[in-house]
Amino acid sequence: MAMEKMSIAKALNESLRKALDTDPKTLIMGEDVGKLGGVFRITDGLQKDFGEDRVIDTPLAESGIVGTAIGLALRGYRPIVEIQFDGFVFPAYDQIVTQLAKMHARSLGKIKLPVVVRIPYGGGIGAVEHHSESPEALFAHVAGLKVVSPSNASDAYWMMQQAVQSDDPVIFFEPKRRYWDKGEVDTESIPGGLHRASVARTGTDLTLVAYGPMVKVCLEAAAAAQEEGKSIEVVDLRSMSPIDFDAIQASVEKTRRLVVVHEAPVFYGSGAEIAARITERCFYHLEAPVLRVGGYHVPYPPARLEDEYLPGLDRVLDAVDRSLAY
Amino acid sequence: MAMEKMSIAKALNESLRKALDTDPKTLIMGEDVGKLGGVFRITDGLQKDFGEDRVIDTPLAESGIVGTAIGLALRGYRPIVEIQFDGFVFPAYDQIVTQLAKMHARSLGKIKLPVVVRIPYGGGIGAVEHHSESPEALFAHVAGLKVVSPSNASDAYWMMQQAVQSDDPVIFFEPKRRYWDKGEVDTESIPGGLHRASVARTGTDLTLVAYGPMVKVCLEAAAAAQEEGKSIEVVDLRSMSPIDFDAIQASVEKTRRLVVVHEAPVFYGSGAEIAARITERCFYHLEAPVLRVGGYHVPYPPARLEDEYLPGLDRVLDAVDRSLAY
Amino acid sequence: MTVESTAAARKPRRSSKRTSAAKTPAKTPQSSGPELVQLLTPEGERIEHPDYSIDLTAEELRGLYRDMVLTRRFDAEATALQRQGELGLWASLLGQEAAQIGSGRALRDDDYVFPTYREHGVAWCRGVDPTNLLGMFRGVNHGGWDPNTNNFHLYTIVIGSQTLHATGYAMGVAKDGADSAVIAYFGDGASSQGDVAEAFTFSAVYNAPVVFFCQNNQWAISEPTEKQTRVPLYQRAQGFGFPGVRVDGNDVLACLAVTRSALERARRGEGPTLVEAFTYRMGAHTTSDDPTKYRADEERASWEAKDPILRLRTYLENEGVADEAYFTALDEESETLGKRVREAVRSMPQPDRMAIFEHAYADGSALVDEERAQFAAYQASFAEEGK
Amino acid sequence: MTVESTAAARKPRRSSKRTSAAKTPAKTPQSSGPELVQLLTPEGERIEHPDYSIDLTAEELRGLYRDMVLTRRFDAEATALQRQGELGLWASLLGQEAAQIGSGRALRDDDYVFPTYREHGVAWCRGVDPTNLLGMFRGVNHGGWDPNTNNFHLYTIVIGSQTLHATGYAMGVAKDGADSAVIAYFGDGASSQGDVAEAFTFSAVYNAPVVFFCQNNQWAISEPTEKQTRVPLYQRAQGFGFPGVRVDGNDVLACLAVTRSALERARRGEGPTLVEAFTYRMGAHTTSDDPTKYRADEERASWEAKDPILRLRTYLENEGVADEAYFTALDEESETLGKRVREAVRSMPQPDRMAIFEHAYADGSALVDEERAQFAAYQASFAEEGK
Ligand SMILES: Cc1ncc(C[n+]2csc(CCOP(=O)(O)OP(=O)(O)O)c2C)c(N)n1
Ligand SMILES: Cc1ncc(C[n+]2csc(CCOP(=O)(O)OP(=O)(O)O)c2C)c(N)n1
Ligand SMILES: [Mg+2]
Ligand SMILES: [Mg+2]
Repeated sequence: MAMEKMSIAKALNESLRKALDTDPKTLIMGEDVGKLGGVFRITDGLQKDFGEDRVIDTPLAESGIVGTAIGLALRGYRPIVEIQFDGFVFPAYDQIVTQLAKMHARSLGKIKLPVVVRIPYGGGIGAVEHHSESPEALFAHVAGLKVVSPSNASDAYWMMQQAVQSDDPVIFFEPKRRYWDKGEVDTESIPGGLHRASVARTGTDLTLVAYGPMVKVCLEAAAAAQEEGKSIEVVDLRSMSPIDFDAIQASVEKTRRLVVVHEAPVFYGSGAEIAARITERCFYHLEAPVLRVGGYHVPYPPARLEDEYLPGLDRVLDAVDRSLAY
Repeated sequence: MAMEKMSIAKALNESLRKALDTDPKTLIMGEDVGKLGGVFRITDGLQKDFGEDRVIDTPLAESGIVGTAIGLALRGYRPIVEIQFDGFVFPAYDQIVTQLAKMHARSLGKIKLPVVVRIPYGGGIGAVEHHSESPEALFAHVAGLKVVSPSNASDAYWMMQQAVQSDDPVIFFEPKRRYWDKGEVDTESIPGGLHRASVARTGTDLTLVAYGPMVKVCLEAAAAAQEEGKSIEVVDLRSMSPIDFDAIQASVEKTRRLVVVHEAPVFYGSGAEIAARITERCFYHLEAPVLRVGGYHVPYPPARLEDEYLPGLDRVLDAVDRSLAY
Repeated sequence: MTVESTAAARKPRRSSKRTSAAKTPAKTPQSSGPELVQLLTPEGERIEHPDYSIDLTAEELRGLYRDMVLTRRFDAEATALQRQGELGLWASLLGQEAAQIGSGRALRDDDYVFPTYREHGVAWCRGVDPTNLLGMFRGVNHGGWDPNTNNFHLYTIVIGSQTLHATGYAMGVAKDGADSAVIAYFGDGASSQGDVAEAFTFSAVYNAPVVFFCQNNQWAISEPTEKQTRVPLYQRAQGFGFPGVRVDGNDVLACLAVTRSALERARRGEGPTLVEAFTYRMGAHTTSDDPTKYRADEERASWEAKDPILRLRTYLENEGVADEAYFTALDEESETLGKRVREAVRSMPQPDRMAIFEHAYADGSALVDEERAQFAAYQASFAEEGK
Repeated sequence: MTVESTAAARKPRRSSKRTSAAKTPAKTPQSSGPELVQLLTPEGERIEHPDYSIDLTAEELRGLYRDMVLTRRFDAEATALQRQGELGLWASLLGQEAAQIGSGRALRDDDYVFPTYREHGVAWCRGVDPTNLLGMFRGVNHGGWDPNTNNFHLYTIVIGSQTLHATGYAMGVAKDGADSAVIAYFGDGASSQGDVAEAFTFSAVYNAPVVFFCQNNQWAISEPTEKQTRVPLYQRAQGFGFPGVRVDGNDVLACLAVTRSALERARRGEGPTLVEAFTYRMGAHTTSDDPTKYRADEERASWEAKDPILRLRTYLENEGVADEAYFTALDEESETLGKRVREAVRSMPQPDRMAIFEHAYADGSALVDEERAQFAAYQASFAEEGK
């Protein structure tokens, strides 16, 4: 066993390093991923060790990055693409949605595109516009893509390994404000499937479902609720597409109450899909409607207002109380 | 009163003509909208009558079309943009999501962008790939946009008038396979607000919610159910963002059962948002979980399979039966 | 220092009424002239060009002729099949045979092709069975061939996207140290897409072995080339740092020579080239289109005199490279092809409904599995009901 | 005919090992040389250029100097404020003062500007109160000024997008029959974005009165210009059918002259021009960036000798256009500006939390209204609890 305490950023870096080391066909591409190591230093040192041919600084054009990654994948490479910030993935949206997502199906399975698109996402870092968004639903709705997000260092390490090994394109959302949070990583044994949810805390009175940056908030909310005698189960979704509904259902059949928490706007967000499907699956089990805590239907606000905008402990607990009041 | 029977295509054409006639600042822009009148002939004859300066054939570049429309709106124009098919809106997605949607908010209300983006959408016309998609959820999730779709000629006429008059950007989804369906249009009196749902058929046992091309299917399903003694209410949503939840709630409080129908994939689709919110609002009224009928989580299939893929009468009735069985 | 474009002489007149100036951008120069590489005139006369020479055997010449004739025959059959309701749509290449066969025959087996939706002639050169091309137009699939069998990618409908795939593929070729080349086809309309410009940028920066082959057939559905550019398209490459060349797209010899040269340049590690094949879309954009709405008959008529097949036939006849017997045999071969295609299309099976759920994911998906099972159960319910 | 780019002489050597060729695209030529328009040398010497002349009064010259000095002072203050935690981020224009003041002072009041996020000097020329620029960097808003007050659009962060807005705006100007012009700023990195190419295409096709002003400051964060192009950027315009010109971006006189000429061309209805201002980003990309990770100190040092302010000062002194008293007074004015900015930033109020729900829609939204009400009720619940 190789247990090591590291930050999410370091875990990603180590995982990418391992991918480059293991398979000569893996590549890293993106803006500033080379000498700089990316604006978050996730690719730090990789160009130095693997060369400019494997860790590629690209022109400033996201459609070009994803489009050429597709071409490289067609040639047998396994590109890992970095999009610098959530808000800058949209120039590549066409290539992702119309090409990357569909090529396996349209070729009747002849073509596989093992491309990973890494996107640091979410708020909480006091950034300017376009640097704090959570666009995961815009990818999860699209068939052909898989969409995941780790919440801790171990998942960051292993889910990246699994994403790189996946023969399907994976949109890999990295919780940027948690990059420096540390956790234990066992670099030798895989904790679970890429699309399995995991129970981050067990409880009996209510289930909180969250992913990425919101798992921490939910764990804190659960701890706070514990002090008031409420036993909250926290499910870390890990995968927004597909969704591990079985795991959520199992939890809700026990707790009979569900609150879904994400940073993305609630309207048409992942909470809607979870609420709809779990309500269908657990109609006779639910004591309360599935409640959702998330962003509002407004553009992400300026930094000095983000603490008001982002779901925090209090808003989660407020929803917990509302659910328990049914 | 000026009652006239016309197709949806004709109603849109008349409505655009009226917009060009009334306000010299309105413009039509897009690929092939000039002499050809668009591939669906929605802008037929307009360039002839209003000139190349008002009805503008653009270069083949959707980002450029929307991006320059934004610039024209900043200069005081009111551009009505045509995207040739649903599957070709994605090159413009960045301009729509990061620029068009946000500019009013980021300018603290100083800038208004009255741009209408017309998109013929949906399947059922036997087309090749990328010509049959229903991407409305990908726009409805984005704050700053309004997203609507008419289901009949009268709404086509009036909703287009209202969209053009709106000071917010409107994504206007046109149900392409219904273009040639005819209906009465009263060109003198406005039937209702742009974002109001309307009850297309009254009933007492179950509510069907649909929009655009699926309204017709739902009306047919309701008629068929009637023969089996089931009284179905059909709500034509008309606006996918915002959603007239009050109207749906009112219907569901009466019928206690809800099925949402759309062509778009169910996963993360508009049905999820409706199910989640209506379940929250009507938790004690619902006798059955909100059921959803829609596309599967696969790329839109080739034409010879689309009848299997698209929700039709039978699949709607199947869901109706499942709901009533609770 | 100002770099005046070569179009500077044609810049719009100064005008205080600026609206009118804005309405009338300079016209794209038409056809011929010194900037157009031509080796075979419309009259079938063989001419020399200082930069491009070609020396073909009689057999090779006949081969090119045969390719063009069979491609045209296949194309006509597909158009007919659409009219008969056997295909939902067809995008005819009529008039563009020389551009496609010339460039297609310049390729080596290990080269890789990224077509649009109209490259039936290139597909032919690659050895893709023409009946395979019809699946997507019949609506039974989105592309019926394995791209890696003939190094011929699936048709791409989203305009311009494939130029980036080609560039990425070429970057991979270079990484592998191989000396293959890649060719990306696109149209005059496509030249306006941001993706194409990005492909130019990436290919130049990485010096990728790719040839951008633009078939300027003068029209993007109803829009003439003037709506896309005010200078000749081949000039676009220059500002990205690689050469552009305009070739007579109805001259199969010139298309072959120019493409071959560009491919060799790519193989030598000198990076991308843009080839603009100046040609004409003789038919409608697709069978859904009605060109009488937007273009004059005379224009089409003027291009008939430049027909790519006729001029090569004249040359073959004049040079005695092919005789009457050859042409008769070819006619028969054409009819056989037409018949084979007709029969193949008519016997294409209706795909199984469960195929909807296949191939969305390579590694499978729990969600799709669930939907598949529900769909199967739903279908089974009809069987039970005896429907 | 092949159009070889002017970079042809620098094409990579033939190589059988293609990977290495792909790794080393030709280098972008650096600075100066005959292609660079210069009117004032780094040594402060006034020189003539055949195509661009300029004749400024002493007051105008002092004005340009003052603009640059105050802009630099403001920029330094903002950098300091960021270090003090008053701003979340700052994107310094240090080194680019001449490019911005020269082009900014070429504009008429009725012209319209579309900046990126670094055009503090242009904002200054437009009369936008510099403190207004700081709101977004402090995180109190996304842009604190009314674009129509000074015809200066909000800063745009999504690289390249604003070039299309500028083009559309210019199309509108032309439609109105006005003789205003529009200027779009963007960087060397931005030149790779598809949107910029599409802006070139649209502006050329519609002959829109727009000037594309590219500040090539040699870096896009950590990437040198070679990662974006292998030929000088000003050449990009040519293939779209309009002129491109490279100007010494550290020479305020040349920037003024070249931009003025491009704007006049636009006003005359002759369409777009690309101006590449060859300059250098003296500081970090933003205050979050650490350039020591990717560039050598010597490079920056070599550009210090080309400082835009120093060379104009030398010229003013040599020509006797400004005396010691003038410079001293200007120093004082600078300090006053710094102080005013400091105070203004520190006293910017924390925005009200309910502002989150303002302005998402011009016509309002039932959904936002509902969310606003819920949020207000939620906040009120704390008040009740006495929190
Ligand atoms: C992104 C995108 N926008 C619009 C279309 C619709 N469309 C299909 S073909 C076409 C014209 C293409 O013209 P050109 O590139 O000249 O190719 P040609 O058809 O002449 O071969 C258009 C607008 C599309 N397929 N993709
Ligand atoms: C679409 C997009 N992608 C990436 C970024 C992140 N980013 C911000 S500035 C920058 C570099 C810009 O370089 P350049 O255009 O040369 O302008 P400069 O910063 O040098 O003024 C990058 C990559 C962005 N803002 N937008
Ligand atoms: Mg064309
Ligand atoms: Mg730069």
